[in-house]
Amino acid sequence: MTRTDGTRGSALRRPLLSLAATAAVLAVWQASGALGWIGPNLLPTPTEVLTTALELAETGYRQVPLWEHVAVSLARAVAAFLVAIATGVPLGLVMGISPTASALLDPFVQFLRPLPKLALIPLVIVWFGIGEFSKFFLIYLATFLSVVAGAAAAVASVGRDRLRAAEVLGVNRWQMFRHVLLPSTLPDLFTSVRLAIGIGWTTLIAAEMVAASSGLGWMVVNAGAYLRTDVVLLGIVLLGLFGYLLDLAVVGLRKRVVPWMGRE
Amino acid sequence: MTRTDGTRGSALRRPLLSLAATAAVLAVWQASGALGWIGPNLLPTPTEVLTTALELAETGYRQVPLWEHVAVSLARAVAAFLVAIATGVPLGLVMGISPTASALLDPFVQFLRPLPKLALIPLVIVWFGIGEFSKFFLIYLATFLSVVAGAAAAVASVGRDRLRAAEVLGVNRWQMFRHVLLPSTLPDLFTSVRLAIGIGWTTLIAAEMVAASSGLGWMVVNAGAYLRTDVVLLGIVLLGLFGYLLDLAVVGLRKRVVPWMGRE
Amino acid sequence: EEVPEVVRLGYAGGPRVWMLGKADGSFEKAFGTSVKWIPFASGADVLTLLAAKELDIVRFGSSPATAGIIRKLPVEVVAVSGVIATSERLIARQEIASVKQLEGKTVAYPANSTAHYALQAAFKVHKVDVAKVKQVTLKPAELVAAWSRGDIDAAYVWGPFTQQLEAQGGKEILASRDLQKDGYYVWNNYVVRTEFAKKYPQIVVKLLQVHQQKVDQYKADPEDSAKIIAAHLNVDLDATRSTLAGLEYPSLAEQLTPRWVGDGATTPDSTIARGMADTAAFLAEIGEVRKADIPPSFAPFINTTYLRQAVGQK
Amino acid sequence: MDGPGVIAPPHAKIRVEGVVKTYAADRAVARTTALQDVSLHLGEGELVCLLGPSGCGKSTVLNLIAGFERPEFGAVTVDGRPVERPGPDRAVVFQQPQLFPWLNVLDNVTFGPRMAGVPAARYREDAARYLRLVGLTGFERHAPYELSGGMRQRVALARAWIANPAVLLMDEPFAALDAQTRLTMQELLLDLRRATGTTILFVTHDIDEALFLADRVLVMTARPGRIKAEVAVPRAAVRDFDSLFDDPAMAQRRHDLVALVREEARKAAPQPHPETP
Amino acid sequence: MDGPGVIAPPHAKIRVEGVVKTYAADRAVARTTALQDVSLHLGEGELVCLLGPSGCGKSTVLNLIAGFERPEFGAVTVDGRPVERPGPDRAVVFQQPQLFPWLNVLDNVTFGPRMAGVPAARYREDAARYLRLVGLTGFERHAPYELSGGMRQRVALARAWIANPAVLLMDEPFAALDAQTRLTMQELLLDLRRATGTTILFVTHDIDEALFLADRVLVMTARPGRIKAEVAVPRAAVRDFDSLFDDPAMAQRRHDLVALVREEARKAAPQPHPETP
Ligand SMILES: Nc1ncnc2c1ncn2[C@@H]1O[C@H](COP(=O)(O)OP(=O)(O)OP(=O)(O)O)[C@@H](O)[C@H]1O
Ligand SMILES: Nc1ncnc2c1ncn2[C@@H]1O[C@H](COP(=O)(O)OP(=O)(O)OP(=O)(O)O)[C@@H](O)[C@H]1O
Ligand SMILES: [Mg+2]
Ligand SMILES: [Mg+2]
Repeated sequence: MTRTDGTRGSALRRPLLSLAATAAVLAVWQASGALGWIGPNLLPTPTEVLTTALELAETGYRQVPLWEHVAVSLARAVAAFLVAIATGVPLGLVMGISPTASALLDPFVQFLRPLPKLALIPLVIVWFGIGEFSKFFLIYLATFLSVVAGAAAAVASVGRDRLRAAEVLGVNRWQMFRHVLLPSTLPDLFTSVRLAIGIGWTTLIAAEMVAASSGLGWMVVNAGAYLRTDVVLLGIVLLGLFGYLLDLAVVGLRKRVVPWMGRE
Repeated sequence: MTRTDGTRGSALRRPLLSLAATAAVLAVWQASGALGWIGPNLLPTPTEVLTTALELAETGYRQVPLWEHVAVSLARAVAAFLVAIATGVPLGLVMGISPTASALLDPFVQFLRPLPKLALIPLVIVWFGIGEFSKFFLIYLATFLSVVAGAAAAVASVGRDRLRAAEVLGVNRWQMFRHVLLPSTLPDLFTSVRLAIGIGWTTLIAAEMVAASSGLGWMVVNAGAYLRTDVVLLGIVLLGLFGYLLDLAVVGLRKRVVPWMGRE
Repeated sequence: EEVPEVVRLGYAGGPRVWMLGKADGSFEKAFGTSVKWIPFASGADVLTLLAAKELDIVRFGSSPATAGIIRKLPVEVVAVSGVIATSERLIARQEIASVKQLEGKTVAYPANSTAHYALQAAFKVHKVDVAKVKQVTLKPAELVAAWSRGDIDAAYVWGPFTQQLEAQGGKEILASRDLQKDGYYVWNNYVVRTEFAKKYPQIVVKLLQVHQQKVDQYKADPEDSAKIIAAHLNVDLDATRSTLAGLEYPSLAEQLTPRWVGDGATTPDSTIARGMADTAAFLAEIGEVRKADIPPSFAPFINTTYLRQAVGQK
Repeated sequence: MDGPGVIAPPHAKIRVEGVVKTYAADRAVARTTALQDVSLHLGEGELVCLLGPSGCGKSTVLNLIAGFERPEFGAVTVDGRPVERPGPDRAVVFQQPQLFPWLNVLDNVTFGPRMAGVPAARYREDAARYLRLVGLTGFERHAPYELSGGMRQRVALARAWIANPAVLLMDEPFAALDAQTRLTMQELLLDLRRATGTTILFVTHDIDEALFLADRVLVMTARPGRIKAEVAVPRAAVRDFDSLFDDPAMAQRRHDLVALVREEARKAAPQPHPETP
Repeated sequence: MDGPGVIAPPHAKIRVEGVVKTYAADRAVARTTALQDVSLHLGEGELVCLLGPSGCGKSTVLNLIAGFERPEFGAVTVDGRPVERPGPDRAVVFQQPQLFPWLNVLDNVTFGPRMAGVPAARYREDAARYLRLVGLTGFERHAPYELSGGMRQRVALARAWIANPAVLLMDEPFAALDAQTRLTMQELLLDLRRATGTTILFVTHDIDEALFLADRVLVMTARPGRIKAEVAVPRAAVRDFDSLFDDPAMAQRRHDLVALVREEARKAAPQPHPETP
């Protein structure tokens, strides 16, 4: 049980282990391709994917440079995430503290949350057209609903006595919200945001099915239509990689923002 | 701030408020259709959806009775959820307590988690074919990865002193896991499971794109391809409804299982 | 000859004449074994299913079939199931009278579809400066939604979506048949997994024969056939009627002429082989396949043996 | 020593009258009766200590006055108005210090004034003074989880005092402190009370502490809690803890209280004489 | 009264030698030195009380022996083996009762034996006895959050005792209890010690409690903590709290200790000297 024991081993141990595990998986993958276990049409080897990456980095995919596909997707997703967090956390907390707000809004949140966003595309197009906003909105919606649900649930585990302590210090409703509930739920909120961002990033592909002509999600879907498995896999690797980096960023932020986690 | 104040108003207040809000939204929807704001081909009114529901309940959609579409999807999803929770919670907790396990597995979990499951369909078909297992696997994977991430994060907020108290009572590693960490993280785990189930249910539609011929997700996609917007909307309503019911079930379970939440 | 335990047929779920055989079980009867109908949503899915050996015979469009062959899928084309004539059309707003006038406008099409190919062909035939056209990919239902908002000015798509666009003020400016005179053909074909066909040639032959029977049945009573198919697939009857009527059905015998697939010897020069080459060139042009991957001729991937047997045994 | 059935004088600051409070136990069959017909009152500026065996309902009385809970029967009023909810007029020092882990010591202490919108210039000096008084100068920037148990409790004290409340409810506030620090805090409490006239209800287990601090000491019975006895302590201008019990009257009070509490504690703990294993 | 620089006898059960422990403060510039060169030892079966001003490092000493933390310098051994991690041979009663909220009182108390795989038949009787001894019979099925502060602490006591550990580390275990309940617990502790020969390190703020319980009393200096003095208490067969200080030698020890603690607390309280690096 070495949970909080960060001192054993060097600080490099963790990244080294992670790298080793990743390298091992890549090696098995490469070998399985080289030994012909799976045809190249279905699972190109890492070296093939790398070749494609270099090729696309130079010539672009469908007249769009590779970095631009990445940048476009990141811009869409990160904008949606930020707005989703900024709106979802307050709404979720309000639902957590007010039974009335919860009774009024919970059915919609919990109804919409598990809905496949793919199925909503026609409606979103009717309402918002086929421009950037529709793509933003789909990612936003998926992230927002999860953040709301997570934030509302987080309120329930705030200790009763802490709320009481704040009440006798004379906080008003807004202050209770901003200065007590928000920081108290921060550890849980970070977890919810991490899960929600995962969901949002997953929705990228659905969002980029809406009349896009660039972006990683679009690239994957489009290349898949022509069995360009190497491009598909490159897209998947990039999607996963940037998803992972986004998660690392959130975890890093949590360590800075919630130093008291687990030490109360 | 009436968070824990369940006594004010009658016990019926909450469901009544929820019903009223739902009724209001349905009324606006119906009116918007009746006033011709949106063409019926894009957004049929609630009464039209109801008519379709009755029709399909009698004759079925594509030779499959409506209840069977619901049952097939629920069976797929619930099976995947149960296995995902049973495997994801232990793995996540292990990653939470063991830096080594975390270093080895975290890159893969965080890489795969935000990957659009839609993009994995070709690989899943190659590995597992087009039978039920592939559909199960896609839903399982989406749910599992989120549960793992949530469980691993939950460990970090368990109080240090509680772990110490358990250690001096002589728990071994397994007991620490089973009898201390698991119950301590239960409140957080329930939140993660709720979010994860939302993700899993969202994935249903992707899963049922894999050569399915029944199921709600399949029904929505298939009807969409032939502009049966009434069937699409009925499918969406049923997807949302059962997603909501699943969530209610989990919340109900949490109230029973974690009565100490917020009262420590 | 031995018979497989089950024959796996891939179908798109839209109204097509062979659905008559799905509805009445003719294929099972003819094969003397059971049939598993495997639905797919798009040509892309078909390629995956074929690669994963989850399909034996499939009916789908010429564009994805060509893409699959370029990507070295072990499959071959055995026959044309229907030639797209008026079932796929270019619909535009009232003020747009010709294809040329699409310059400066927004046009939508479903990705990797026969309609996509036809649209590009129409641009070529009418000498449209493609750089001046804003092209967007949308799924058919989404395309209707975008139309209703006024986000797009024209769309190349199939029924029942064409009718939807017309109901909302659209007007046909071109149908796929109009491109045939310029040598651009779009069609649906039967594609088999080579391995399966080698092992069970009779199944392929019988499939083609049943196909012809169903075409005949449709031609004898189009209205009744449309009703059967609409009911079986839970789709709109009007849409079914117009889709079925919007395809041309060259008979098996006709197909053996160079006008279609040819008889083996004439295949390299056949319309279909040339059509596939054109399609391949188009795919390379838009950057979806590597030029280097395109075979010099598509004739080796068109196997007319089964067609000949199907006709000879009749 | 008076009987328990006291009628509150008209000028009482806090009145608790005929209060009954029971708790439903989640997994037990019967409800626990925490308080059974409790009546007490505190005059303006009075310091009353509440004694009683563990589990008799002292914290519950405090919770009712603070407004955290509502009685099933009876009334709780402050300044004649029924208590409906917690408010900053009634500061509370909890049995366990409830500090905010995301704030450092200084920010915890100044939480009240900051929320009330008091300008920093005005509370900064106060905060420094109270931190000095509780002996935590130099720890302003420490996080609560970097403090010892007693230090945390002293932060909670400074946080309550800085608000300068009309009523101060304290639940065993000095239990985690060593004798000397405790004495310092006790003297501090008396000084502040003298300066501000705060009405204080003080729960403690320490009879000496009660006699040193209180104007009146109330003794509760074992669960279900009722007020068993009241002991008035004549208010001296300045008390000195070391010589407190040199006064035979004080010594007598102490003797009486020890006997009273002991009797109740015996009732509560059914087996005071352990057999060895 | 001996000097502080004691060399541990060879038969010592617990040895702490030359231990230094500092903490990095998250948001403060300087590290806090909690312990500076602390040495102490406990013989087999000895009961030693640790006194010292709030924040001087008592809990830290306990944490080191329990194995929760490691010293920067110096050594901590139990039975001659260096302490590497916590273990059930060293039971701990924490400053705040760390009960498991998902278990009822009975299950909390029997947690140790259940984890050790002791058959229910064997611990059931023990549990009932300890619950009776701490006065909680009838609360077996209550949840921890349905108990008062003192009741929770008594559950923690029963939970530690039932394990029958070789070493018992107690951090102000009786602070939340009323005088009578506390006395009952103290007597219980002495009885159990007599019966089992457990070695006990007992942190307290109460000098009377220390003298009543201890074989030896150690006094720590204000932060940074060191052992300032050691007071041996002759072991009597049975002690009686009420007449303890009738013995003039005892009264003298009390007087000495009060003076010692007071001196250190004075250093700590008004103007602590936070060390700068
Ligand atoms: N939330 C609750 N649910 C059920 N019972 C409760 C609850 N809170 C308190 N009780 C019960 O009420 C009684 C009185 O509790 P209270 O905390 O007021 O005691 P106390 O006098 O403060 O004790 P201590 O000195 O140990 O802190 C106890 O028997 C306790 O079991
Ligand atoms: N986790 C920590 N991080 C930083 N400083 C700490 C930490 N734990 C303790 N300290 C510091 O170490 C010193 C000693 O703390 P400790 O808890 O041992 O005191 P104590 O003697 O038990 O006091 P008390 O009687 O108030 O419980 C304190 O000054 C405290 O600020
Ligand atoms: Mg209490
Ligand atoms: Mg301590």
